[in-house]
Amino acid sequence: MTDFWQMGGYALYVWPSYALFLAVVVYWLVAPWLEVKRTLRKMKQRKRRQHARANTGEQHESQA
Amino acid sequence: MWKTLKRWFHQLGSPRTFYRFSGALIPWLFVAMVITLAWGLYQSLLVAPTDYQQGESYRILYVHVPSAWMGLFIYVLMAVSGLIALVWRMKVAEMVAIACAPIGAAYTFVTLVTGSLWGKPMWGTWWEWDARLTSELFLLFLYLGVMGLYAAIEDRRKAARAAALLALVGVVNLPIIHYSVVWWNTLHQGATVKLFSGESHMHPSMLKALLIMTAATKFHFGVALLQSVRARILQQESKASWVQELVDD
Amino acid sequence: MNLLHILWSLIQRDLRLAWRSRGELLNPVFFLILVIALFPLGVGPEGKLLARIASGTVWVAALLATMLSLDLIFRSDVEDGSMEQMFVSQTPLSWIVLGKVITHWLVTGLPLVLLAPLLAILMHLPQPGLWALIQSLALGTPVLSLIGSVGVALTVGIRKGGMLLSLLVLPLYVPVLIFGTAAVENAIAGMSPAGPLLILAAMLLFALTLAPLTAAWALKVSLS
Amino acid sequence: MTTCHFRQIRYERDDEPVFGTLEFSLQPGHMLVVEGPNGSGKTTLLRVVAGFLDMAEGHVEVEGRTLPVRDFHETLPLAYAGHKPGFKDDLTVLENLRFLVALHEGDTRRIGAVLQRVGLWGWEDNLGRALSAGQRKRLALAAMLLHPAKLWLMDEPFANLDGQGIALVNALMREHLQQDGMLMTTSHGTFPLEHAHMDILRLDGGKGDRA
Repeated sequence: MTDFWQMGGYALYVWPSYALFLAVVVYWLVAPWLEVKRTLRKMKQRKRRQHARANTGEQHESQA
Repeated sequence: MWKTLKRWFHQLGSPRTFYRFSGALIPWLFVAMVITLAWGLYQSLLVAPTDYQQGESYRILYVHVPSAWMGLFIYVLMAVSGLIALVWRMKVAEMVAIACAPIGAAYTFVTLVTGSLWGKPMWGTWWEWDARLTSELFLLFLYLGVMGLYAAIEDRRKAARAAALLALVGVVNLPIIHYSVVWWNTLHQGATVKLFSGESHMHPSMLKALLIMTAATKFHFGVALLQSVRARILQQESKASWVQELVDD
Repeated sequence: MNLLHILWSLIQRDLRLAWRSRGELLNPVFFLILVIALFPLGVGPEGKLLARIASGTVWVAALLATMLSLDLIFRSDVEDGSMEQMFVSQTPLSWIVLGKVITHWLVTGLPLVLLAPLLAILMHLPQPGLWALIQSLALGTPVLSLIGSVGVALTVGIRKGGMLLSLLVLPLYVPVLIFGTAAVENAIAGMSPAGPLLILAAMLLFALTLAPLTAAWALKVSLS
Repeated sequence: MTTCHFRQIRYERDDEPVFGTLEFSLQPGHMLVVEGPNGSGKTTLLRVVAGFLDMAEGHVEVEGRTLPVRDFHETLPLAYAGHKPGFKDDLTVLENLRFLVALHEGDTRRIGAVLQRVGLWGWEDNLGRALSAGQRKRLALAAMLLHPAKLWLMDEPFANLDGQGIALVNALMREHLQQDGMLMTTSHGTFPLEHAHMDILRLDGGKGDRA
């Protein structure tokens, strides 16, 4: 099994290549997904703040 | 047939339909990607035989070549959706074009690094002005140009249209740059050793591994692109009523 | 709708304007000589080595000189509202862009071509290469102006667009550089430079037809 | 030249509507004044009609044809006098006018008469930069007169002008209207002169303004 890890002596080249490839793949799966969740969460917060402001009767407050 | 395609095309143009449609598609693409990626890695690392010339280091090909194809494929897709955005003034097409750029740049960057890692044992240097690596480098510059232009203009819609136009100019120049570099390369050093062993005479199981990995990158791009566009739709359509409803439930 | 008359009056106007601020007019030329002069300092004065890199150096310097002066094409007209008058006129915008590119070439490209003999001397360029250098620059510099006009049209609306412009434009200059230097190398090696020169001519026609239209479109997008 | 009806004109910058959906029309011999506080989009609306902003939405009916508002400027010769001067500081008055006449295919023989009309006679050889603010406005007016335009778009036509200048602008407007020309101007102050056929389009910086 060990010679699999050695990659015929080229381990120093093959593994970093695969690592970089997988890192990019994973990043581009996670980052956009988080972006969507973060945007939704931010909008929820803004909505909740607007409701809170509306309920406390501060009518003159301009819509943020 | 043409009528339904046209209707479908315009329907997809509306951010709301695109958001729902992509939402349904992403899970399937994700599953397909996981399967093909696992299978591809298994094939390329374990099943595919050792290359009689380069030994094990040729296995880098299974990440290098698919990434190179993706870098090119995404640029062309970016230019096409840019053209749609410019001609039909479709907001979604603008977002698709702009979302393509960073993903394409990432794949091109992977191609460059894996190319240099693959070339090191063979050429003894980290960078060789080999025709394909050089044109990959300029492809990366074209991507950086589009992303830089988009970031430099304040108004989102105007920035997207300017970047889309630059992508069009880029895609027209892409083959010109590529073949000039290839021609220039043969002029200066004569044909360097063929870095990428041609797909045609590859051992069948090598070719299979390569194709599976390519499929995996296509599925991955699908998920990444659709998700990025969904994020942009939410940000840019935050005022729209359907987005507010989305936020409520 | 006498387009040629409009084109000529535009070029005449821009040339007069350029003459009025001729102080900056010579900047590209000084820049070019300065860049060329740096190479012997960096690489060493031996003629043999300089000759080897002569064509490449002259061409890269010409590329940079053209690019640095691209801002002249639209910047001042956009800032004082003249571009608005040109938008509103019935003259097709691509025709106006063509006029401006011609002026830009006359003001910066042509001097580079006329300067080639001096640069060849500075870089110890072998004698057979000189005529090919002049021909390649004569064909290549207009292409640089044409492609550059698209890039500068895209960045004219941006305040600090300078660096970005080079990122957009230099990759597109690669083919011109490759075939420009190739023509000179062929001539030096005793072969006929016709091949690369014809390709440069083809690029010129390609850019002549497409660049004004694209730059006009880009202006509409970036100034809206 | 028939009336041009503008329908559902909208313009967004950074996804913020600059003005709501507008409905207005330009009639030969009539003048449309766009009024409203600063930042209500008066200049933007003028630039939309001039065709500078090709992201504008809405359409216009001209001579029975309906076309997107961004293509309106191709249907008729129009002149635009905005905040920016529109001529070069390094060229003399004459050189500037000679170029603008060539650009708009006007008639160079009329330059002398027009210079007299706007009160710049004798200033032909001065550089643009040497002119006062009022004179620069008059040079812009001269360019406008030399332009064979059916529709005049004037942004704050009375800015930087003295009493005499204002009278001149009104006279020129009246002549233009009498020759069945169309005119659209913006102004936030009270309008110095009541023209016979004048419609007001109020932009209150809010949503959905009516003509």
